[in-house]
Order: sequence, then structure tokens, then C-alpha cells
Amino acid sequence: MELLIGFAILACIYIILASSLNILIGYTGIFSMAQAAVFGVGAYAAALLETKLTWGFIPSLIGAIVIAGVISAIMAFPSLGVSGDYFIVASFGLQMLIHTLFMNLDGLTNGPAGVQRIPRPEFFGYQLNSDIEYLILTILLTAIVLWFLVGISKTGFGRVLRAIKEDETVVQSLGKSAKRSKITVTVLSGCVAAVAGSIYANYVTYISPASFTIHESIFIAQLIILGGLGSWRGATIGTIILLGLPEVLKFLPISETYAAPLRQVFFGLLIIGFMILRPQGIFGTNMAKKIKIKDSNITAELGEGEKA
Amino acid sequence: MILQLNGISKRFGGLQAVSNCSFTVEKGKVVALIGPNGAGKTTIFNLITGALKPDSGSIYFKGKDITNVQEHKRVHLGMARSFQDVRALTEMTVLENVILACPSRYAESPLLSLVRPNQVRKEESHNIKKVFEILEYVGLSDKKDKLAGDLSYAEQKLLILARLLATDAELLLLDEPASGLDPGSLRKFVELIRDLTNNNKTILIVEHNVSLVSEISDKMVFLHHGEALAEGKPDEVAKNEELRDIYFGA
Amino acid sequence: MEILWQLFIQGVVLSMVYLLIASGFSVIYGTTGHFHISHAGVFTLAGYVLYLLMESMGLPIWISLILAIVISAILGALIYLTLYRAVLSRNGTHLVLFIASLGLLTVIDNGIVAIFSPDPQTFTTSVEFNKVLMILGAPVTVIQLGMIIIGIVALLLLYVFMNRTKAGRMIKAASVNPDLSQIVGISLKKIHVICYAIGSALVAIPGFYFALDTGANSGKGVELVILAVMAVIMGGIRSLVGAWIASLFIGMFYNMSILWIPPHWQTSIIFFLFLIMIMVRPTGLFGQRA
Amino acid sequence: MLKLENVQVSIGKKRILEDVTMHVAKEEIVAFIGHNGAGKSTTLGAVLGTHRIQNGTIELNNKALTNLSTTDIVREGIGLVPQLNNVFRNLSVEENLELGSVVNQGENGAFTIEKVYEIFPILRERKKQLVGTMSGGQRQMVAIGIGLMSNPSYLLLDEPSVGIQPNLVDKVMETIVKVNKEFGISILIVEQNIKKVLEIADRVYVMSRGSIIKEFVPGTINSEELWQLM
Repeated sequence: MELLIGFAILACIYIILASSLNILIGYTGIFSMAQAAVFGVGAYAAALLETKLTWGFIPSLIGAIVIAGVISAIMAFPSLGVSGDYFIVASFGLQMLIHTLFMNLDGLTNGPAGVQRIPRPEFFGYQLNSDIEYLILTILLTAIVLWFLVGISKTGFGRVLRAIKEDETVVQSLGKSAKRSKITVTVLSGCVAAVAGSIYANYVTYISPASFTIHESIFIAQLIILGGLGSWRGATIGTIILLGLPEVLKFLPISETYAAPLRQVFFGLLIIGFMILRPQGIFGTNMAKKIKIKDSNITAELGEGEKA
Repeated sequence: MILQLNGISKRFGGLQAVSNCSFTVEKGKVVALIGPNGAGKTTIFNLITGALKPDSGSIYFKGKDITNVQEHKRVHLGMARSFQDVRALTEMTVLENVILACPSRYAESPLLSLVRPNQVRKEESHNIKKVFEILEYVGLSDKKDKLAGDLSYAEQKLLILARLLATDAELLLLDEPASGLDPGSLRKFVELIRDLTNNNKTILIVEHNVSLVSEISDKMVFLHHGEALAEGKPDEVAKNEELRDIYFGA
Repeated sequence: MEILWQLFIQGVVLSMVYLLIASGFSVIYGTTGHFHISHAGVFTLAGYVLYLLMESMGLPIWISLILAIVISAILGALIYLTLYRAVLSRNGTHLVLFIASLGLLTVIDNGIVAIFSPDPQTFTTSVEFNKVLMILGAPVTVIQLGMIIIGIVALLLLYVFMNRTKAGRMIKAASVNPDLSQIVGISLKKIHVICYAIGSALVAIPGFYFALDTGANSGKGVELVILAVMAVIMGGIRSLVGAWIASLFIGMFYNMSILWIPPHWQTSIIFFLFLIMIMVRPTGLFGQRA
Repeated sequence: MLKLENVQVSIGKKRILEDVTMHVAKEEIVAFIGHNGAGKSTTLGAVLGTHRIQNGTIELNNKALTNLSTTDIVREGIGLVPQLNNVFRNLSVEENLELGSVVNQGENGAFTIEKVYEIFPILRERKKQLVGTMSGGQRQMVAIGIGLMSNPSYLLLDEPSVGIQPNLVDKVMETIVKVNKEFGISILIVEQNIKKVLEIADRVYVMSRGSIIKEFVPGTINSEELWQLM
């Protein structure tokens, strides 16, 4: 039972992360490989507000959302000007830059040792000490986040995002600032990832840079790719299936030393299989196809238009 | 007069794509840009819409100097363009394609959609009504829920026209709107374009097909090496031997 | 002064690591356009292949090195021929290929951990190669010196191959103009296989160095490859020399800047510089506009 | 004879070639004119096998070329002179020419680099120069050289006058005639510069919206009529 509750909490955290990346990659076509870093910013912000400033859970959560939003906005600037492979590399760079900041801003983040003794949330003097209580809070927050994201994606804003994914130039030609929408969605995604970070920090009560590495970013991206880009079902049900499947290995008589990497191998094979047979993922419509990697070769300006 | 170019120049590296180009577009008319390949027609489009900035010269739109106005803001002022290669958003429905082009204050702002849901609903339903009318006008209303990618090529071209109309722009810039159309669709298209000028629209069109252009335009601007060599009534321009020679042997 | 010289020598060692990884990536990316992130997987595999040849089969180091380079080249070519071609023939886009490549990297890195455990596999024979030589007062291990020499030879061979042989010219032709290349009868498939083989052979060399130096280990490749990719971009895609200069800069910066900047900040600064550069000059320092 | 019959090509949803029927006889210079997007370059692509043909046939001396691989088509004796910006800019003149002969290397009567140098002496002087650093006119010579090096009996030229100085256009046209007369190579030339190409062509096809709308012999049509066709 305990195992199941623990799994459920983690699943919720990853559902939020996957959703936060879904609106970036799946909706807007911004292929960011820095989501673990943003997740980390949220976790650190919440943890530090709670331990250093002794803020409560809700104020810290809001603080984390704001801080992650601001940092996402800053992150958006250097990378949005470039496209395709360059953007992927730039986002890898951002991921690694922020990771080194977690490692090195000793005074703030306590370096590789991380932040310890993060309290479990307390409401009106009642502390959520048991995991089941915490799970209820987590599910509640996850539901709010999903409701918010799905709602946003159905508005005109979501429409603009999907249009940006298909053809930014057209969006611009119809009088919408594609750049502003891209920055807005990056900030939004960062805010959502911060919710996951905050839940995570308060659940494990101890965070360190090791949880927010480039490998974690790759993992989150893989989750959403397998689940199905641009699909909320993919981001939720897909994430549960994909997180759950390797757990089966736990019941096999294999020691954890081997089970952990084998789970990853299984995951990698799944990715490869899907990319060959069904690149749109489990629930995605054929959207994976639609994210174009533009040729980094800059075609001569002379050529534009004049030659059909 | 709705649009005026005053001595516009644009250089790419070693090539003078547009040089000291001046012409005007009168309200409610169809004006065609013609000229041999490489004359700078598409570049001029890009300069008018703001996708490119001129090296020198100025552009006036409805009496206002827009030379330094950003691309998407020029749309708000009342001009919109199409592209040579259609560029329908193929993964979105016809309705979505067109509603995307409607000016929006509330629905496209994530913040306002949260705090002013009523306003958003009002705006959306107003826009949807407008889009229905436009789709009716171009003859796509029965296709409104189809993915744009599933339309035929000619239908996609009509969709693009619908998209331009939804922007409420008074000046429509059409980049080779007739290319790739079969004769039947072409007739329909020509009629639509003619009809638009009766609905207070002004049209600037780039088209290679001289005979087509002669038929639909009120005025031709003949470009050569990025310069407006001549402007006038289509048959006048067409009769000009000198221009013809240039056209055939740039 | 002595410390400066020592730092310089260590800078040369690190530069060579980036030079080789970046050259390998550049040869592949510049021609195929594939974001071959599994380059990092080949880097890791190379170390383990060498480990198996030397420790399990007991082959002498020189034979092992040569065999391991050949095996790495074959592995790289196989990745292209099996996985990438399967992906491209069905669904095309380069993004899908990148994701598949990420998946493969996950499989390689974790597969190795599952087989060999997460601990580094140290070479018993490598003790003698860890002997420290003094070059004008700067300590260098035999392994480091070996890598630099092999690396220089490999890069010279690469340069000569690209500029003096017909196959090299075909690669250059295919990288700027694949369409015309096909029309004149160059088989792009063959060219791509060659590029993957060459690129993988190049990345194997620093793979050996890391394995011999600190033991064969998994998961170290990604960050090195990303830094090398940044060098490729900074130098300008398709500009081998540009990638070399940028790699040298990164390697030297790491070591020389220790004098002024606390060591743990160097990585941050490099990423920061890269992000600034990509904003200011997205075509790279030596990249030409087409 | 190179013969296209009822050739139809679509790219995505767009039908580019509706129905193209045309031919180039042995040792003939045939010009192909029409406005942008009419389908001229696509026709060349269809002949070369870089565009898939949905309907119709292409034959060379009664042998079907339809949907053969590009390499095989070039091997059969079709050569392409690319647009001058489409040569291998990062290679030297000599390397460009050398790559032009990958397919028909060393075959009987094969075109040699020497022969190209005879036609364009300036290229011999500059054989080590990177093509990307040369002027448009010189790059055009390299492009023609590449086309010749595949030892073609039919040479396709894709807008050879684009991107070179107006005063050099005559020179390019002269060279094309020379290639045709001296080496007996048949020419199919797509060209925007109608005036110039009419001076050298034996026959002209006018293309519009993916179909051939007129075939004529230069001199039998006045500019008024031509204008109406465009």
C-alpha cells in the first residue's frame, strides 16, 4: 500500500511535469530539453522559502511559481531567436547552466549537499505527516493544474500556440506577435513545472542537484513523446502507464542495482520502437511529424520568394 | 490613396533588390505588380508588410508613416498578405484557420481568458459569426470542420482568402494567388477578387500571368531591377514595346 | 610561470578531448544533418570495448586500440544503417531521429550499467600507462600524451582525407549540396555510412582516454558531447577548422581560467558564453551565410 | 530523341504538371519558357528522376526512363547544368568538374576536364580556386562544365542566365550553341530571358499552369502574341 501511495504521488508529479512540457513541445513546438532545470528552480525556490524564510506551504508554492516564471522568461530570451537543432542545443545549455548554478551557488542552494529538512505542509496548525494525506493534497493540486492547462489550451491562446507550431510566419502575418506568445507559454510552462517542484520538495523533504540533471530532462521529454505530443490524455494516462510498466520489474527477483538501469533500457527501447513504428506516441495524433526541424542552412536571402 | 511607397531601396549583400522604388495604390482598386523574374516583386511585398526593413525611403499607409512599424502591428492598421506557397495551417480546421485571423483582444490572452470569461465568450461568438459569413462568401461553409490539410489545393487558396478577409484588412496583398489553379477555380477566384473591391477592399497583387493580370487589375506597376519603371492602365502598359522587350529579355 | 605551463598542458589534453568529439560530431552532422546525440553512447561503448579487449581477452594495448577503433567505427555505421535508416524511411523528420537517438543513448548508457554495474571498470594493465612524465616541468601521464599524439595523427588524417581524397571531396560535396550530389551520381547512403564510421572512430579516441584514465564508465558522454556540439555550433556548422578553434578555446578556457575564476564556475561561464553567442551570431564564429 | 508523353507530376496536393507532352530531337536546341511556377523546372526534375511521375512516360531513344533512379538516368546520357548557385561552392573548380563525372567515368568518348578547359580557358587558370568565391559568370561556366562531365547526349539547362551580369548572357548563349554544334549534344534549356533564348533555340515550348500551351519556331511569332501567352 505504501508503495502504491508513493507511486501515486510520483506519478502526479510527473503528470504535472509532462503536462508542463506538453504545452511547450506538443502545442507550440518549442522542443525544450531544460524542463528538469525549471522543475528544479521550482523545487529549490519552494524549499528555500520554507526553510530559510519559514514561509508556509501555500505562500512558498506561490513564491516558487513566481520565481520559476521569472526565470523562465529570462531563459526564453536567448533561445527563442534560434530554431531547430540550435534551439535543442541552447536548451541543453540552459539545463546544464542552471544545474551548475544549483551546484555552485553554495550560499543559497547549499551546493551538492542540497537543501534538507524541508517541512511537510501545514494547514491551520495541522501538518500533513502521512503520505496518504499528502497524496490527497497532491491529487488536488494536480487536478487544478490540469484543469488550468486544458482550459488554457482550449482558448484562443491555445489556438495561437498550435498555429505557431505549424507556421510562425503565418501567425505573424495575421497580426499576432508570435514571439510574445512563445515567451508567455514558456513562462506558463515554467510556472506549472514549479508546482511539481514544490510538491516534490515537500514530499521527499530533501532535494539536491542530482535530481535535476540533464538525464531527468531527457526522461521528462521521453515521457511526453511516448504519451503523445499535444495530447492531454497522453500527458496523464500515458505518464501513468509509462511510469507503471517498469515498476513491474520490481516484482521480479532482480536486485535494484540491475532493476533500475533495466527499467531505463526498457524505456529507451520503447522510445526507439515508437519512433520507428508510431512517432506520434500512444495518444498523439500525427503531430510529431508536424514539428519541423528547420534546416540550419540559412538560405540565401536572394532566394526568398522570387524563385518558386 | 491608401498606400504610398516613396523611394524605397533594399540591398541584400551585393544585390540591389529594390532601388528607389515609388508607386501608389488607390483605395478600392486592384493594382498589379508585374515584371520579369528577379524584379523584386516579392521583396517589395515583404517591405510593405514589414517582414523586411528598407535601407532607405518611406512607406505611407492611410496617410501614416509605417516605415518603422512592426510586422504584426501593420496588420492591426489594416493590411494583410498571402504567401506564394499557400501556407494553410493544415493541422487545424478550416474554421480555426479563419478565426485565428480575427483580431482578438480577450480570447488570445491567457490572463484575460481567466479573468474575463464573459468577454471572451462574447468575442468568440462574434468572431464565429463573422467567420461563418466569410466562409459563406468564399464558398467554404460546408467544409468548415474539415482539417485544412484535407482540402484540395484550390480550396486551400480560397481558405487563404477567407483568412485575409477575417483580419478586417482594407488592403490585401496577394502573392501569386492564381498560381496552380485549374481554369474552373481560376474563374471563381477572379470573380471573388473583382467583387472584393466592391466591398471596400483594395488589392495589391503580384502575378506573372500577364493576361490574367490585364483582366483583373485597374492599374499595373511594371518593375525592373527593383525599380518601378512604369505605371498605368493594363492595356497601356501591355502596349508599351519597351516594357515588353524588358519583360522578355531582362 | 610554471603553473601557467602546467595549466597549458592540461588545457591541451582537454582541448584534444573536445577536438576529437567535436570533429566526429561535425563530420556526421555537417553531412547528414542528423542530431546524433548517441555519439555520446559510442563514446561510452568505445571505453568498454577497449576494456573487454584488454582485460577479458588479454590483448596487448596497441592491438586493442586499433581493434577498438575499428569496432567503434562499425558500431557507428550500424547505428545509422539499422536504427536511423529505419526511422527515416518510415517517418522522415530529423526530430524523430533525434528522439530515437536519445532513446538509443538511454539504452546504451543503462544497458552498460546493468551489465557492468555502475562502478567504473578499471584497467589492471593501465597502471604502467599512468606513469607521469615531466614535460619541461609539467606533469603528463603516458595516457594523456598517447591521446594527444593519436589525436593529432587522427585529425591530420581527417584533414588530408577530406581535402586530398576523392571520397573526402564527395563528403564535402554531399554536405553542401546533396541534391546535385545525387544527380552527379554520388550515393548519399554510402557517404553517410562513411561519415558515421569516421565520426565514431574519432569519438572513440577520447573514449579510450577516459576509460584508461579513470576506468570505463557510463553516462559521462552526454555533457561532453553537448559541449562539443556547442563548439561545433560556435565554430560554424561544416567548418571543421572553426570547430577545432572553438574546441581549443573551451579546453583552454577550462584550465587557464583557473587562475582568475574559481574552478566550479567554468562550466557555467562556458554555457553562458554559448548562449550569448547564439543570440548574437547564430551562424557561428566562422560559419558563412550560404 | 528525348520524348515526354502526358507527364503528370504532383507535389503534395498541388498538381505541378498537368499533362506535358514534348520532345527534343537529336542535336536540337529546344527552349522552354513560361512564367514562374509554370512547371518548367519540375519538368526537368521529372526527366532527371528527382520528381516522381504519377502518369505518363519519358523515353530516351525509345528506352523508357520513367521512374528510373537519377543515377541510371544520368548513365543513360541525360546531363544537368545546375543553376549557378547550386554548384559545389566549397570545392575548387577542378574538384567540381571531377565530381561531375562520377557516373560516366572513363566511358568511350567521355568528356574530360581538359575539354572543359578548352571551352573555358579561364577555368584552367583558376582550377584551384573555390567556386564559392568566383563571380556569377565563372560559376556558370563551372555549372556547364559539371553538366558536360557526365558525358551527356542530352543536356538540360536550368535558367543559365539567372544571377550573371547582363553583358555575359550573350557569352553563355554562345557557349550553349558551341556545345550543341561542336559536340552534337542536344539541348533543353529553361530560361527566363526569353529574348536571348529565342535567338539560339530551334524550337520553343511555352508552358503555363503545368501544361504546354504553345509550340513555335522562333521568328514565326511577334512580341504582341508572345505577351498574350505569358
